[in-house]
Amino acid sequence: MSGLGGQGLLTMGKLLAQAGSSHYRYVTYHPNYGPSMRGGECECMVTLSNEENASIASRNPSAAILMGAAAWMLHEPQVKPGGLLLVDSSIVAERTMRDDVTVHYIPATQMALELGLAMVSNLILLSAYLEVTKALPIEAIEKALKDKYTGTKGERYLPLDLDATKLGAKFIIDS
Amino acid sequence: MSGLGGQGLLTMGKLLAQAGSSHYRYVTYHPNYGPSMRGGECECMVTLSNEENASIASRNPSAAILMGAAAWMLHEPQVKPGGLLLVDSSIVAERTMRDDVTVHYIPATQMALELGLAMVSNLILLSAYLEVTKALPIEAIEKALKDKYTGTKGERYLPLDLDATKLGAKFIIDS
Amino acid sequence: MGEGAMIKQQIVGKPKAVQLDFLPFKFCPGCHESLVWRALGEVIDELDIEGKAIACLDIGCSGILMVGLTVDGIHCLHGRSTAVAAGVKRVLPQAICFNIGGDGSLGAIGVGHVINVMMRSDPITTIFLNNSGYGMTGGQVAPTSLLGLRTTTTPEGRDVQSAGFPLHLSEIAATMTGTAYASRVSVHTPANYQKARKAIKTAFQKQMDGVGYSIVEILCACPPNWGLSPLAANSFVEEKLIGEFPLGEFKNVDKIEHTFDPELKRVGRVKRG
Amino acid sequence: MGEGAMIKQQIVGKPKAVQLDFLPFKFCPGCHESLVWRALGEVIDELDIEGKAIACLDIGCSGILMVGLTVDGIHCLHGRSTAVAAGVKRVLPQAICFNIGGDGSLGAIGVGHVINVMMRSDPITTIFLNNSGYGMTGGQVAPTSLLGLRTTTTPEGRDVQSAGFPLHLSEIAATMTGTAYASRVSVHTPANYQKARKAIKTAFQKQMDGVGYSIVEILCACPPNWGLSPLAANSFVEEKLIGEFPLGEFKNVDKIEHTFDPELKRVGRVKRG
Amino acid sequence: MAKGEIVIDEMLCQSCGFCVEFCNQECITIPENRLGPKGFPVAVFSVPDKCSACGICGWMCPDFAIQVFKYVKSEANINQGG
Amino acid sequence: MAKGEIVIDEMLCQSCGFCVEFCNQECITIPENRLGPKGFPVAVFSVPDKCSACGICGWMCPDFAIQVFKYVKSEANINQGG
Amino acid sequence: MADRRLLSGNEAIGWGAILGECKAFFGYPITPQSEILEFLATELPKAGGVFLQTEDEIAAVSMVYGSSMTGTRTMSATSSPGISLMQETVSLMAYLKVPSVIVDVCRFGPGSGMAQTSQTDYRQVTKGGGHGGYRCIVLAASSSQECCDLVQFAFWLADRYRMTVYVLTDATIGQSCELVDLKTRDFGALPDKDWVLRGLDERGGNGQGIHPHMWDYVGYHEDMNEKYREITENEIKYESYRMDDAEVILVAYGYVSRMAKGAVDLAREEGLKVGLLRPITLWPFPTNVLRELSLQAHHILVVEHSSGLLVEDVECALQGKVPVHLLGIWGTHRRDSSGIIYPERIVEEIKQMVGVA
Amino acid sequence: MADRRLLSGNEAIGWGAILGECKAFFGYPITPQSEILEFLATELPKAGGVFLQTEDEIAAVSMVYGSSMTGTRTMSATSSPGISLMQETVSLMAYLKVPSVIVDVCRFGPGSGMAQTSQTDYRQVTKGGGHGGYRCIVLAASSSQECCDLVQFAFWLADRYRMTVYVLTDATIGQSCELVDLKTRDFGALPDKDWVLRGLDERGGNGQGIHPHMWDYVGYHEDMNEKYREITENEIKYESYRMDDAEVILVAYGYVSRMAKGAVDLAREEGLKVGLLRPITLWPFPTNVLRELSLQAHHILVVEHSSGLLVEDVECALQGKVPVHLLGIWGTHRRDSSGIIYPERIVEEIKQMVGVA
Ligand SMILES: Cc1ncc(C[n+]2csc(CCOP(=O)(O)OP(=O)(O)O)c2C)c(N)n1
Ligand SMILES: Cc1ncc(C[n+]2csc(CCOP(=O)(O)OP(=O)(O)O)c2C)c(N)n1
Ligand code: SF4
Ligand code: SF4
Ligand code: SF4
Ligand code: SF4
Ligand code: SF4
Ligand code: SF4
Ligand SMILES: [Mg+2]
Ligand SMILES: [Mg+2]
Repeated sequence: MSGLGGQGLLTMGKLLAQAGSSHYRYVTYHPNYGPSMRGGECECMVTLSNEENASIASRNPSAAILMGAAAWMLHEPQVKPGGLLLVDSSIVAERTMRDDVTVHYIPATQMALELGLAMVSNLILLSAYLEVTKALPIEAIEKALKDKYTGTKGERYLPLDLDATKLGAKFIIDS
Repeated sequence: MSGLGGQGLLTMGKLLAQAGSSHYRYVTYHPNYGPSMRGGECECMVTLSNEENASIASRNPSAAILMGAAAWMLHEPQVKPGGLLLVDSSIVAERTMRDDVTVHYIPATQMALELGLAMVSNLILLSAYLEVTKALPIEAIEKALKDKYTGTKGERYLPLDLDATKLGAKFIIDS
Repeated sequence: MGEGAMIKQQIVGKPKAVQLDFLPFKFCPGCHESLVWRALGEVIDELDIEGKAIACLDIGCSGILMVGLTVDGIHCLHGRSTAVAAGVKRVLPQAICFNIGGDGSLGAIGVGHVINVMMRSDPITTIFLNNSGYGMTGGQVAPTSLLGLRTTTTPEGRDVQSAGFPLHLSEIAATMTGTAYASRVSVHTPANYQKARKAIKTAFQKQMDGVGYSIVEILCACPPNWGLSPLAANSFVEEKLIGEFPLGEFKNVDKIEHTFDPELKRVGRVKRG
Repeated sequence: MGEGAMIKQQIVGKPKAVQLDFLPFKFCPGCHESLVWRALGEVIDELDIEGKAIACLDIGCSGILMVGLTVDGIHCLHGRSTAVAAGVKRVLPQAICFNIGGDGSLGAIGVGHVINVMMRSDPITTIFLNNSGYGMTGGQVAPTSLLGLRTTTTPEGRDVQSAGFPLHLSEIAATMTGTAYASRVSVHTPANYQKARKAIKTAFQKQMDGVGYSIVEILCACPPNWGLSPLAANSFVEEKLIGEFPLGEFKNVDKIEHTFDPELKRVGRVKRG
Repeated sequence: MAKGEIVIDEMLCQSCGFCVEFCNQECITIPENRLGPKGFPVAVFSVPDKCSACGICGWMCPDFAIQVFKYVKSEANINQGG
Repeated sequence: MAKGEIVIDEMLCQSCGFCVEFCNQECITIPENRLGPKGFPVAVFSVPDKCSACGICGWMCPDFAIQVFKYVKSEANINQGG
Repeated sequence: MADRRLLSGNEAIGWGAILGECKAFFGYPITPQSEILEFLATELPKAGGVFLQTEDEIAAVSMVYGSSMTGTRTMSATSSPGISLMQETVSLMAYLKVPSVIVDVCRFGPGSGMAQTSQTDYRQVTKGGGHGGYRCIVLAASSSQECCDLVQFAFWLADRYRMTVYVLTDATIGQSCELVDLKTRDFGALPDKDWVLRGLDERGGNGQGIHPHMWDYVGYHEDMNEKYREITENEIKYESYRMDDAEVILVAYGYVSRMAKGAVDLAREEGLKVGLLRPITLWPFPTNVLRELSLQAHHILVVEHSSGLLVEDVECALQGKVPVHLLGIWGTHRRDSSGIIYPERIVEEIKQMVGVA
Repeated sequence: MADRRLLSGNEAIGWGAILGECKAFFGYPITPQSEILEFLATELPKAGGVFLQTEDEIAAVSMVYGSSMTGTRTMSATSSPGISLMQETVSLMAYLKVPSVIVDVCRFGPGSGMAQTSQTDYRQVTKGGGHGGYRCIVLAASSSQECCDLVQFAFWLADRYRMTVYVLTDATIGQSCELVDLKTRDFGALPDKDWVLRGLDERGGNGQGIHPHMWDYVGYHEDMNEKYREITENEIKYESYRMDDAEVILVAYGYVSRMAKGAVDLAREEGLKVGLLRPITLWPFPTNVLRELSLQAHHILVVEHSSGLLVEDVECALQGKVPVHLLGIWGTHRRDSSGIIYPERIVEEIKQMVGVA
């Protein structure tokens, strides 16, 4: 799985990896930044597996969460046949031509804004991903969030965060 | 030719090379210092030739001017069979056992002191060398000395220097 | 007032010397370093030296702006912009050479070069951005970080034991004979911004007049690394930074006086000549 | 006076901490750096710190003495002795760490480290040998060379244009908060020698008391590179060098006062913890 | 008092709030409920009438997002002004 | 005035002349016509009678070539002195 | 029970230092190394060690030198330009036989380059970037686990051979997170540090002269050669992956070796007999191992994120006996500095090489 | 008429700079390079150039960089530890394709080492001591004449290929004096310096972005490889001495090659068929020339004043086809740092090698 683009993406990946750590024997989280150091593109890739991960990352992931136009261009064609595409449709206008992948267009940023915090769009997408793939129970992410933010400045956003994780899953269930 | 040891040795070699420059097509002057940077051993080697000097220096020179005990130990055995040894006998007490070299023991430092300046012992030895080998006319050295010191602080020593160059040659002629 | 038709005239925009095509610059919201670049652009416009200015850009957030101005810019390694500028100035004395760098570049790794250009009185201008930390690498302690300030490498706050006392480069500059001009300014209010602009202009003027070395230290807010909002960071400059780093002109001379002892010309070892 | 038998008692000899087997040292006749080593030896004897002293020796004529004292000595690269001493002190706080180097080592290539140990207030002691030039490499210009002095790289005499103004490191040291002690002394007369010895002792004492950084700048004659006889070089210190580099204590404090702003502990970006 | 007008480039605005803070005339706001083209609220010239063309917002904007204009009589020398 | 004596190590003396210069009692000279073991003139304790055991020549010798001794009464504390 | 945590390579290096009894760290921030610094700023003091952010990399390595001279296990970490700045002192430490561990989280070079991943420092660390023709042992990590373990091993090697040991990683390894077993490793007994300088009170003697080898420089160089020979005999480390029947052999290290492993698996799925040789010690280089492989392999494909540096050593080892191909930086998935060499790209290259299009 | 003077290698380098139109020199004293500095302090200003003694080697090379960026022919000179300090900026100049000439008068390393002659910097200068895997051309001079000529050639190459060119000598070459014909050499036309930065008034444009290769890093590395290939094809220089029927081939550079030449003559006098191959460009290395020689030679003897560095490239070139022997630092006539490898010692080694004792 891989994403690319705006804010909170690396946090999302790290969270997934952290949450996955107690459910899988091998977990790899691989971030990658674009050449301009601030405000540029970035992406990350998470591998959860019970067999040793030979590779750190793959050009053809089995799922991709895409949060930007550039990300779309680069990764939409790369997802493995039979794979999964989750797209933030508030940002990405494109529609796939491929018929060998499952796609969900989720207006995550819009939904996040409605929730009151644009930054949680990543969690909406992440929970949607988990709902589709069942790679991890949503609770694992909730736990990871709590572990991460309890006792820090971020704590005040926790309720919002938790709401967001519900919203994503709900979107999938509803759709 | 090669020397080793105390004061003025490198100057002597450089002077010889300089003087040789107008008499030979190829001239090489090669200085070498010991590991301690001040007051340590030093030596130099001058090659005057009309054929291109393949090598910069040689372990077995055809003549050696030796001004120190360590120099004696190292170089006395190295001089080519048929070669020449000039030794400052005010400093070096040893006598050679070799019968395949010509040796001159010259109390150069003593002679220089008598002249009034210990520092000119090098010139005494150098002129002795030239007198024996006729590698260059003594005048060439005198000219080189004048070129070097005229108009500098060293000028006041020039007369002494010139005396010293006479003394060395005289010693050989007299002996 | 008369009755004539009103026309709309632009009074503030992008300085001519700022390259529009490189906007947006990649500074964080509320970063003061960007304001410094505006001030530089304005001064370059004012002095009309666009054609003669050469910027030596250190590594740090300011280095991002390499191509932010329409002047020739030389990309320098971390800490070396001062030496590079001095080198350029030696071979191109007519150029207006300035270097710009942060408190890491010029206060830590490159401070030796700064001391030595001051010593040599190289007629270049240094724009020294003091943001109390390392911006580009993500908030580590700098020589100028305030005592007590938390940084990623002084997680309990900067303490003397581990990281010493804030460095006052402008004050050092003022003690050096070779310095023509040294001042510390800020850009956190409109009035201060104008003073900063004036200081930069004076510094360039010293260079153009061949007086000697000039340096302008500019206090800059770095909101993300201070963990503050842009406005809070802006106030922090006023409330805390200026306390440690008082603003002002520390040196401003029109000529550096000096005398030679003619006797000395006869002392010393010379190899030739 | 009584009538008792007279016995002969040694009152001056080699300090205990000077290694006899390394004599003769390889300094030129009349070199003052050797006197500095005597003074150091005497102070080490006096404070009885032979067992705890660690000398970090820079490259330069003084570095020759690496093994001149019977204390542990660390051979350092040119300009780095200050940083090495700071490193040693961090892991061995009970040691008396000092570094010793010339005006090339500490004023040119290594001045960045000097500024930074002052900034950090590392409790080490620097012995800074100012001989107005580069001794070991044969008389090139140093940051401290007098204006007008002929050197092998300023054959017409040091002029501002090519080599700037003499560097006053002790004065800079005095402006730095982290400095506990800074003084400039000479060894060119018996009285000055005694003052130099006292200054070194005070500097070590600051270190032992944990006050902060200390530095003793010592004016040293370098006869061959000044093209002077030992005695003329000795007088040159009095007549010329002291004119540019006034002797005196520039800073001497028993405690470096400082306050933390407790509010700052809440400002700043922290990665973890 | 001179009459002014500013233009804010929403692609450049990073929402730092400096213009809001430093405009004496309180002409500028950053409405929380309106998103700029890059997904966050941006500065808006919301009270244009009071603008005195002082120029401050223009030069205090770290992102070169503001242009300041002044209305001058057509006879006036074009280069007087700021 | 105390009575002193100095010993000059001729292997260490480099003939700088500091001892000659700084001895108030003018006890030391460097005779030009006498060479030390390394081939140049060295310092000589030529006027021993006047030596006051002040110690100055000892500590001003850059080459550790001089030891200074003082004649003290045998009762005297060995460690008083210099 | 093993403590198993999700750690980035950089954090794992910090843990390796702590488990390896490192008691002093001197360093300067630089992307992509800064997390090591930040980790140790917090954690090393807790473990009783000294942490100092220095004024630059030269000061850092100078302090490493001073601290190591007292017998303290000391480390620094930096990234490529910082390694360049350290060369003079690394050379000094080689000269004086001072143990030290230096981590290079390689970024893109040359020059200021870019902060992203690359393997462009290969020649600098393996050939001794400083003057004087010395050698350093170079350990190349390819996972967070290995970061943690190799740092510990590096301290052991440094003490064993009294020299600088580099641990080489890259931005990818440094920033990627994997689960790591935090374990203290034991590599055997070490010689006494009878050469340390801690003041006469603590430990005898004025050991260090200005030029310890002044009077026998030749002997010094002979000693070095002997030491290097010993290391070459005893310390070569590498990993073979699915090599038994491999006809195509990939050679890669660091993050790229992980991609190559992935490629081996992918290629095997398609029936290609591919294996991987991963040098762990880049110096000493597994020359003989490679030379033996040349008997079995039809093709050698070196994959590295650079313009071709490792490939020189491979070619030299193989002495022209098997054709050596290179998939270099042009194998990355983007042309800007954020490109990565993915397993799929390696498989493509293999197919092209063996003629299966 | 040619101006023929007795010059040390160091002075000859200074003359080479002046004849080569060098207009700026930035350097820092270090034995055995200081005479270059001192010579140029006097002579360069007379020739209309800028001379500056900087605060250290890093400042020196930074100023070389700045000055070269303006299109000025600029040089620095130093000795081994100074070369180490310059590596970060040398790497930067490789990155930005800035021409420059740097002279290394090699002293004994590693570390502070000793100021006497040696050839211990071989790996540093030929393999690119800095980070990033760049290359510099390395010209090794073996006489005062060559010092003068190669510096001029170095400036030409630097401008031609926009890169750093090292001129490598050693304390022996630097301090020995020989007669030199002072002649300006012409090496042909050069491309326009359209990339220089001198302010917009003097020369167009803001050429230099922060990361000129930011958007095509791969392309940058491909370009570099292409350039290096071109240089390897066109610029290899070497001297063959009495090679026609040689069965024993000596390989040596710098001062040692002169001793080897002497040894060839001595050996030939004794009827031994010995020749010398002297690489003048150490990079690009005359690999193919050597490879061809292996058809004719029975023995190769590499002679170098180091523990064995050049020998690695020779072995690599010969691919195991001829036995390669090494006479290294142990061939010097003294065990302290003042030892020299004399021709007679080389002849002894040859005899032992071929079994004529
Ligand atoms: C030799 C070297 N070391 C470290 C770095 C990493 N680095 C880049 S910018 C920087 C410091 C930035 O701080 P500062 O100079 O204060 O500039 P700011 O970003 O705060 O404006 C560092 C350490 C580098 N590029 N090169
Ligand atoms: C990196 C490096 N550059 C240059 C040198 C050469 N070098 C040795 S000592 C020295 C300077 C000596 O001057 P100073 O520090 O003033 O000491 P002094 O000999 O005058 O006491 C220099 C430049 C060196 N050893 N290392
Ligand atoms: S990190 Fe700080 S200095 Fe850098 S751009 Fe952001 S606010 Fe400005
Ligand atoms: S060169 Fe100068 S500093 Fe060095 S030993 Fe001689 S007199 Fe002393
Ligand atoms: S020009 Fe002045 S009055 Fe007008 S909006 Fe800007 S700050 Fe306010
Ligand atoms: S000052 Fe500029 S960037 Fe900041 S809010 Fe106003 S318009 Fe936006
Ligand atoms: S002071 Fe010492 S070295 Fe100088 S002359 Fe006297 S005894 Fe000799
Ligand atoms: S001890 Fe005093 S009086 Fe005696 S010789 Fe020495 S300086 Fe003169
Ligand atoms: Mg900063
Ligand atoms: Mg000095």
